[in-house]
Amino acid sequence: MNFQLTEERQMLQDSLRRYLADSVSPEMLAQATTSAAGHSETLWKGLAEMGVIGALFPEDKGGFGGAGFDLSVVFEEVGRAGVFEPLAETGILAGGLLAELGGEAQADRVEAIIGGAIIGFAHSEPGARYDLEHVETKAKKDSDGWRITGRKSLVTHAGVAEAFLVTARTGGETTETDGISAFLVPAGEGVDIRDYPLNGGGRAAEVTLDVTVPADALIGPEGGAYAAIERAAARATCALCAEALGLMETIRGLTVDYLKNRKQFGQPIGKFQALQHRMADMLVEIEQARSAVINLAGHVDADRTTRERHVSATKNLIGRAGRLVVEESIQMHGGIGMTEEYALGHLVKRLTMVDHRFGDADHHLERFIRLSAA
Amino acid sequence: MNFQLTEERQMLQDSLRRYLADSVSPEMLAQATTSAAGHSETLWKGLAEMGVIGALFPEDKGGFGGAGFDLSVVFEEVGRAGVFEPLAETGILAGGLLAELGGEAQADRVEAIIGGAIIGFAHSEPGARYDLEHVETKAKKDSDGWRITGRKSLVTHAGVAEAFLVTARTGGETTETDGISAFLVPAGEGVDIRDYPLNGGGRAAEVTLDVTVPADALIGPEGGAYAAIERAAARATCALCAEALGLMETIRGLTVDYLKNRKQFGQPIGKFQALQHRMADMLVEIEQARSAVINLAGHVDADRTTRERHVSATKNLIGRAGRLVVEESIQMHGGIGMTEEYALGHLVKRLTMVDHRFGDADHHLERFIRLSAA
Amino acid sequence: MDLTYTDEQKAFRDEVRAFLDDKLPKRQRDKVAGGKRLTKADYEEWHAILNERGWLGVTWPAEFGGTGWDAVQRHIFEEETTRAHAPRIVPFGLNMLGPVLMKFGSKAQQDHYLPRILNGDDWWCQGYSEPGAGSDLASVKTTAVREGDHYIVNGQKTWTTLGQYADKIFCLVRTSKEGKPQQGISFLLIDMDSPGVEVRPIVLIDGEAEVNEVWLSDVKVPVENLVGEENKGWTYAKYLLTHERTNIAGVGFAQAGLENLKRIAGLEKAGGRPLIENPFFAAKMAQVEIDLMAMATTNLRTIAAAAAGQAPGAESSMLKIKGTVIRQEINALTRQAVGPFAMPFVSEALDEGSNVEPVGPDYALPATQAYFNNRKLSIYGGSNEVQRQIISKTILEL
Amino acid sequence: MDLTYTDEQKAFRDEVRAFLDDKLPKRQRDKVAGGKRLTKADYEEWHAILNERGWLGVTWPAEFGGTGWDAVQRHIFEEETTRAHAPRIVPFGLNMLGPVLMKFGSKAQQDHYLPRILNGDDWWCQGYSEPGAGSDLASVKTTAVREGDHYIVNGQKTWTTLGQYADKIFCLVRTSKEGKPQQGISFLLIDMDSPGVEVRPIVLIDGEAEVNEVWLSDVKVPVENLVGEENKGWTYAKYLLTHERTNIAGVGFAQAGLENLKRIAGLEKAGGRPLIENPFFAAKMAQVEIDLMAMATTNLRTIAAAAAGQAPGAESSMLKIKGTVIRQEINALTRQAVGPFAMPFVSEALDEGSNVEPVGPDYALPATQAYFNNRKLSIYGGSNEVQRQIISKTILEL
Repeated sequence: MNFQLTEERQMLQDSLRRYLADSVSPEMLAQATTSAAGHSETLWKGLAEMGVIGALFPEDKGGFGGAGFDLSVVFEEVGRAGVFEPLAETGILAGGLLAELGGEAQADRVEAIIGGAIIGFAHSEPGARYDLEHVETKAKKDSDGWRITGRKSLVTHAGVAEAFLVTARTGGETTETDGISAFLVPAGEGVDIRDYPLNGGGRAAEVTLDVTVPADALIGPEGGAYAAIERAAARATCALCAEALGLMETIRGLTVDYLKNRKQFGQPIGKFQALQHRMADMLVEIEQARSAVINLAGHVDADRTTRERHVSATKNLIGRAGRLVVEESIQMHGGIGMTEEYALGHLVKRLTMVDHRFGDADHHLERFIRLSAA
Repeated sequence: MNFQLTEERQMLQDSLRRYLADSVSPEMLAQATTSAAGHSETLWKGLAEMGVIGALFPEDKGGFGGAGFDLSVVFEEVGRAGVFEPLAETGILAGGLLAELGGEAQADRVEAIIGGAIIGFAHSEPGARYDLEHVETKAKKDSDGWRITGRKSLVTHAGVAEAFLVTARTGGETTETDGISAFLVPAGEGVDIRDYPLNGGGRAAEVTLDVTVPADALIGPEGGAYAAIERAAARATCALCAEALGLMETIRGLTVDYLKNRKQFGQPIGKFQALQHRMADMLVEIEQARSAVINLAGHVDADRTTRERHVSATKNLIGRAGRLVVEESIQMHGGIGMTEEYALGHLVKRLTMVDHRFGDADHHLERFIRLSAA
Repeated sequence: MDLTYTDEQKAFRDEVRAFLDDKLPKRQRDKVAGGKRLTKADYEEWHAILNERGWLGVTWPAEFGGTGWDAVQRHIFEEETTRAHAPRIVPFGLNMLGPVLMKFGSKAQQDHYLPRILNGDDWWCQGYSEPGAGSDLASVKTTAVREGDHYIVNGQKTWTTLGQYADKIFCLVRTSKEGKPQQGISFLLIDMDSPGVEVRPIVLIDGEAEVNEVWLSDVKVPVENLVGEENKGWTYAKYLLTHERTNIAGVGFAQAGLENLKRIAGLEKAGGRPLIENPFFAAKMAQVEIDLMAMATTNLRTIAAAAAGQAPGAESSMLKIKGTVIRQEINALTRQAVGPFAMPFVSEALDEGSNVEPVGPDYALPATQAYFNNRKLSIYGGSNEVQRQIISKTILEL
Repeated sequence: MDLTYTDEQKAFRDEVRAFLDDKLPKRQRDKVAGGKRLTKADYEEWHAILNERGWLGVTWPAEFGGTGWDAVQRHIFEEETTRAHAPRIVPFGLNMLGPVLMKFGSKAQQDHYLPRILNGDDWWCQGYSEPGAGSDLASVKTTAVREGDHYIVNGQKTWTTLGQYADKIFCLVRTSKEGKPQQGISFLLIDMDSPGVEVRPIVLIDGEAEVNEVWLSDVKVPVENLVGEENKGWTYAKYLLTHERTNIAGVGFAQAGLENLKRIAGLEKAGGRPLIENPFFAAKMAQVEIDLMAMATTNLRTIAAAAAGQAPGAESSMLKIKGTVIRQEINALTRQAVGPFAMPFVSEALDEGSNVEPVGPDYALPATQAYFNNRKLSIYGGSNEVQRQIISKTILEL
């Protein structure tokens, strides 16, 4: 039993934290959010150069990390800084699946990803809500390769992706786990993108596919990609939860500072006991969130039931703690906490949106019960 | 729209409050609780003489009240004083059913009840939990009348009842609403009573029935008593919720007094803002409880869906508010709040037990959803 | 005890319903129901419709051109207009300044301003809050120095709702630094066209700019624009706040919000079933509905007391707390209900006549915006913390 | 980062399990699991079994006859004994006084008292709290006045757990009224057989009498019973409280409670189905289980830090709050689970060998009692309010 970071991870954490503290400012985030790219190209380049993308991949895939705690270390810092780079989409989802399912044939592409190439993950669909196995998009073999038709929804960072890891059904019914395949589809003709900004920063797109790709665009076994998708989603959820934790830490810092500095009725509002106690309760919940992230990070490579039980437990707790932190931090700030200009605004929106990705607290509570009964 | 009590009810409230304030003390309650009778015979006589039992019956049944607001006025005072007399069992359940189903033949008995005769309500059974229609006890017609066999559970004040309104199945399956009949069964041979004290005061019994009663012991239509039982239970639930409100009011008073008088760290603990705010929140919930009781009292005579929807809404809210009031009042008192000797102990136990009668908060939440969808 | 309306009240309700059926433009109804953005013209149109019927001065006595309704009638009107998805009545002139002028204004001020409010000639905004003061209203720093027959006003106001549309602002200003902070405050009416008045929008986290900062730099204000006496403004301000607190529970908004939530939960599918049938979600919805049923009755109790002539006390603090908690919970559930489509922020889709389509269902963005925007409910009008303090002091006497 | 035990730790766990399989009497196991009443003899029997194995001084260094275990081993032992439904180790001599004597007691006191604690010769109880003081420990009013080679002690202690079984009591007493309240306190060992000591039971709302008032009237206490220096008792008292706070999270109790809850929810039927399949109830159980999973890890993080030699800080306050909230929620759900049978109070059914049958299932009364009894968790050992204050001060620096 050991809760210390390894020396390597400690170094990664320190340097990443320093880099982001130096590079990120509210103005810079505001600019990135309104830019056409929907993220900061400078920052992305910087992260790639620091090896942050490589930290998401195991050594045998050309990276130097890839364990749960590598994800949690990186994404806690991402959250702390409030940035919205395509790290999870490219490094964990599309990249992770390419590395796992693609074999030697995709090794170069994984290397490119580690170097900063952006690949989108076009999986979820308009009617799927949070059901990972809900895939209607079809892929049919024809003489030219695969013809893929369908609609993908909320494909984050789609506008800057050079290609997409697209999931499509080569068999089975809409909500079956069997019959889902993965394809690598280049951006461009046949891949229609309607992109838009997101609450909490960054951009995503509705993607309409009507495209033919060569036979070797199939990544992994035909109809058998689901297990790998679920594993990748578990890892992405771990990253997202760690990001939420980082957001909470920064929000906590802003709120405590505010309580210390802001005066009302003749004294700093942090001297009001009712607020002190609520702040203490918030801290207790953030500590719970930290432990929940540790639990998930320590089990992303466990057997399926154990892993997914932790996915759902942690995502549920993060969802609840997140809402508390959002609402209490705004309330303790008062009006200023609701303004777009003040640093809190961006962070609370981002933290709120965590509950709308990969399943909300209730979705995972129900799933936890189901997995526990099994 | 009018939220004033009528003059008659205002008088009833005033005189009942005065009478109970004069007659009831923690010592007296402690004695009643440990007595074999499990209630105070003096108090019961006093209530009957004041006409409190009569207030539970409408004029055409020999009483002078019987509306929802009569129940709520009486039982709020009952709760305020923390007493545990067989008012609801006799006056609303057994008595109410005798009055509704029994017709002229039972008019004398209803008059006796209004005068202070105690009739138990032997309905719920060991496996029923909170399901009103769960009746396994059987009644079979034979040449001598009806032979009733079965087990009844948690029959409150059974030890002092001269007779029981017993429900038994003359047809249908255990959980059907059809086929339930009501019988008047005298205490004595064939009615075996194991009686015991209750958390929160008073006594109840497990009752084993193996008894034959004459043909005219059947009260109301054979197999068709359920609708009346449900109405009586709605009225008893209204009474119980009003009682809970009264308990909350007294607990609130005790807690505010304690906050004012008890000193710690050099000042009255009521000066600590964290406690002030929690006490304010408790008050808000008690106000909600008061409105919930008004809603139910105003709808006990409405059509079935409206009435039962209010039953479930109010009982759910009372269950939640009750738990908050119990836990917060103990917490704000500290250790003294946990002692049997101090007045709070009896009240919080009684209020806790409210959630275990006629369905707990969850039971009624589920029922509210079902009734709302219908 | 009687929970139902009298026959007269029912007749009145029917009259209001008939009026709304007849006069509320469908365009406006759809915009409000759909969470679309309302323009200044929208509000003005609705005010004019109400004024034509004599129903704009809801809280005003008949002698000033108001309805003369009692508290129950006002409640019925409020309930029906909210349910019908009418735009709200912009309260600054009508529910805030109006009552102050009627009680404390000069005859000349009443004759001049009150008809202009009803006719829509002036759009008023509120200059109460200042940066760094929040719920601590008495710490007013904006100064008004008398020079001849003018005051020279300097300072900054904030959280000025819809100030961008306003012609006039009523302000708390400091005219004396002596005594307690409450003692040197005056109540001043200022023309927004005056030189030195500058309005800057504040964008909130829902992306909208409904509030503003108002900067006042050497603004010349004629002394006849002083309401009541100099240095007595705190009395008027408090009177105004009491009026602001009518309908503080927001029962109508909560009921409309709950209806909207149920509609959305019926349309959204989770795990192949309508979300409304999911027991976890249904439980949360039922819980808040039950709370709302009780709160609505608390509200009616307060209204009945007011109609019987009792002054509203700390009950309004209880209504404020529970009312905001309930509305915010409904907002949170609605945001939860829309699922992943809470994420897209396609602001243009909310403009009438915009040809930008929303991403996902059209109710998604309004749901997210309402969640973020209504965090204000527990902050403004005296934060819920201040309300708890009032309860603790005046009811519990702690 | 490694969430699993090392091989050595696993081996140790297996050793503890084997010991419990072998030595924990089934009679005791059943009583604890069934919520039956434990007698003094039960505790003494279990202490003796542990002592024979050398495992009674769990927190003691080997030099004093203790186990010398590190924090992780102590945690494993705690976890396993709780899961096996062993009686708890009565903490007053072993976890409270023992460590104080080792650190501040004289050689003579150590030689005399420590072996007697292990051998069960003395049953100690705690004389800290006084009526009207609660969490404000420094306001000690009980006085000890030096007269020759004795102190004369007068005052009253309260909340003295299992004082009815005790031979000895360690007390905080006031030996000086000068300076701050903390400065004049001394730490005194008193024989319960001394003339002037009177124990009166306090019945709690669960109907049990586990705590007592202890009255001290002109009690003569030899000066050699003073621990450390006069007027330095506050230092020792605080040291003791830090020790009391180990296992403050109560993870083992929570886990055992959750298992019991699941068992009961599997047996109870609601609407014809096992309660455990009711979605509302299942949701609440899952919620608390998820909270417990996280809290168990917070606990391990604190333990790992302690094993690495870091002093426990305000983290223990966070564990105290969350730990008690979780346990109390489990208690509330268990009470809810038993349904109407929460009502009967057939106390005699909890006595071993009593021929009184419980009413309804045998787990019902213990469930209700545990709910009421464990309200104490958030009150004693520094109330949760005091813990929030500590967090606010030491971590948040507000």
